[in-house]
Amino acid sequence: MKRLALLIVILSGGLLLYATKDFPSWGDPNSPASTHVSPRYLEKSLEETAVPNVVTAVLADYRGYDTMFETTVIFCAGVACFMLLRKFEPEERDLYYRHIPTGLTLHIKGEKQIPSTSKEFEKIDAIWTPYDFIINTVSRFLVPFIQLFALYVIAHGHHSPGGGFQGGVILGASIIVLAVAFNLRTAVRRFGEKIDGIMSALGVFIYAGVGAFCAILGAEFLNYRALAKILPVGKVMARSHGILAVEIGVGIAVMAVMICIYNNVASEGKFDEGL
Amino acid sequence: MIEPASRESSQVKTKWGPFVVTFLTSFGLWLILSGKFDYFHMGLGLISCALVSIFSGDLLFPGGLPEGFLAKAVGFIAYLPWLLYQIFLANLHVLYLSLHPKMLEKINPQVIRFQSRLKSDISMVTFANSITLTPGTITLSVSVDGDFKVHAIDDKSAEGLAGEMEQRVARAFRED
Amino acid sequence: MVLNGVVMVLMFCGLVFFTGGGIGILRFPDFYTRLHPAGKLDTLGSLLMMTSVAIFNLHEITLSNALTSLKIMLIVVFVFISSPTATHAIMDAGVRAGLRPWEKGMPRG
Amino acid sequence: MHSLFLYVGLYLCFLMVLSLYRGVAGPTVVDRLIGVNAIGSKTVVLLVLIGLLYDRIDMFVDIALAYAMLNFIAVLGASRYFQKRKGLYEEPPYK
Repeated sequence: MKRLALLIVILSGGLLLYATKDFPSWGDPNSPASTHVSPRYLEKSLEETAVPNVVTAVLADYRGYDTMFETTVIFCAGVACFMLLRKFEPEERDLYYRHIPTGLTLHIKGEKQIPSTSKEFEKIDAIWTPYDFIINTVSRFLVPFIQLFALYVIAHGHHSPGGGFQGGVILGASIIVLAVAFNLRTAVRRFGEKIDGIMSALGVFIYAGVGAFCAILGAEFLNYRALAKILPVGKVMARSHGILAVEIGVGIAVMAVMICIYNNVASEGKFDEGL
Repeated sequence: MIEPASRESSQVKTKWGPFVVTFLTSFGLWLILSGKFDYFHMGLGLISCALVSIFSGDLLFPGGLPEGFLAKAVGFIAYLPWLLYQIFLANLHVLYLSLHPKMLEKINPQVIRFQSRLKSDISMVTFANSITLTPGTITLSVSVDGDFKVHAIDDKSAEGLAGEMEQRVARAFRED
Repeated sequence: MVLNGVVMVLMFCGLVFFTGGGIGILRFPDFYTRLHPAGKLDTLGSLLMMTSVAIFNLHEITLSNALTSLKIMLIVVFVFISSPTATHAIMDAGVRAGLRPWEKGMPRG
Repeated sequence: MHSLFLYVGLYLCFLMVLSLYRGVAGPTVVDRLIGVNAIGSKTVVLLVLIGLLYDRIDMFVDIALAYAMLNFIAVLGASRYFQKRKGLYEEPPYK
């Protein structure tokens, strides 16, 4: 069976390689991909949108609908993950607590719980990754700077190879580091499930809201030029700022959905102990 | 009548200290990252740094600012050149080992335990990561009260462990 | 010219360390000893290579070039904080899984 | 200088293949993790070198920084995962 699989993989790989021979050569100016609409984007995008990065201009402005529904697809993925995996009934199981001053571990059978208000006891995981001092401290120190870098990536989508999707992923990863290095409970305490759900919807809402706002101001849906009526800038710069607003929405949605998917998959939907 | 006021002011100080330090550090970092000094991007930077400081200022300093924060930071920076030199020596040693034709006879892996006298989190983590980076040793585990377990690759690096490096870390973080 | 010489020397040193790391990962007898070249040599190798690139980037000194070089050094700082931690995490996983360390006289694992 | 960078990059790729051997053949999961981590740390350097080759180093530095971060997170997550789920012995136990 393994050999058959290997044979199939090699065959299909060979076929794909054979098919690449028919592609236009790399950077060919006469290829179909670079004849129709691309030259116009390349020539006009800077003067029309004041965005030096053509990819960002195409993604968030010329093809705004496309990106909006991509964001919606990501949102749907998060919702699907939540619907399929999240369990709400508590299971009967053994509980473990750490007594913080002495470091002793308590094992409680059945449903009894030490109230979570007690400062001396900390609930710990049953399949238990022990407290690791070095990893905890280092990730604690790195998280703010990872977040700052993520915000930089979102804010400089116009000038660098960044944007909402990339920045959102890094922002989500910064919370996931907390969940990995400490435990899921720490991460959820810091960025709760409810906020997470609201944020993932809010991201999509910001994107669609900017579009609808343009429509209210009298232009087409997602035509950011209309924003010039309320912003103290010209029509070209209004397009640039519109792209930024949209990118922020994408970033928020991607971050929240990443965290939602991680939490649900890692804890099998129980949200008590992860990874 | 004077006492409550002074206590309140000290509380305010501990509350705002982490925020201010995180904000300043992250704004310095933003200036390096961004490289655009117009009002628009600086404004975005201010907003981002404020968000980061609000959300994770307490991650950086969980119990408020430590005492003598600036002195410790300066001490840490002064510790770095010596560490770099040690890292260089250590790497030459490991390089020699890994390219030596009779490497299996040269090495003698062993696990060493010792008790450190460092107290604070950050000094112990600095010490542990310095051990990992230098002479043929990697930290296996550290307990909160300073019980170090270290894996050493040969006798020479096992002997030279701790000692000077621990003293220097202690001096850098004002703990001796 | 001097600048180019410095860049070349640094880059060569970095490559030597990287090579040592790559060979060490293959040659050392067990998991624990393999981590030594992987954790250390790669860190110093990337420090030297990144420094050489940062110096080369300063061939004409402008603000943006200087900022880019600073960013490259920022990567180095990040690697220096994160690499020992990652090494420690991998080693911790091995210890918890109960891998026995290699001792003198045992066959290669 | 550019051809120098090109050859250095190629040599780095060769070293990655060396580390990949450990990633494919390593007797335990943690050995594979070492190989992957070694490849990741070389990739960061390679990205900066590619930036020099394309003369767009200011862009590739951002990518390299992001890659360094994600590499750290990935290794951390994988090691913590195998530590917890004890998925180490997919092969016969280590002797």
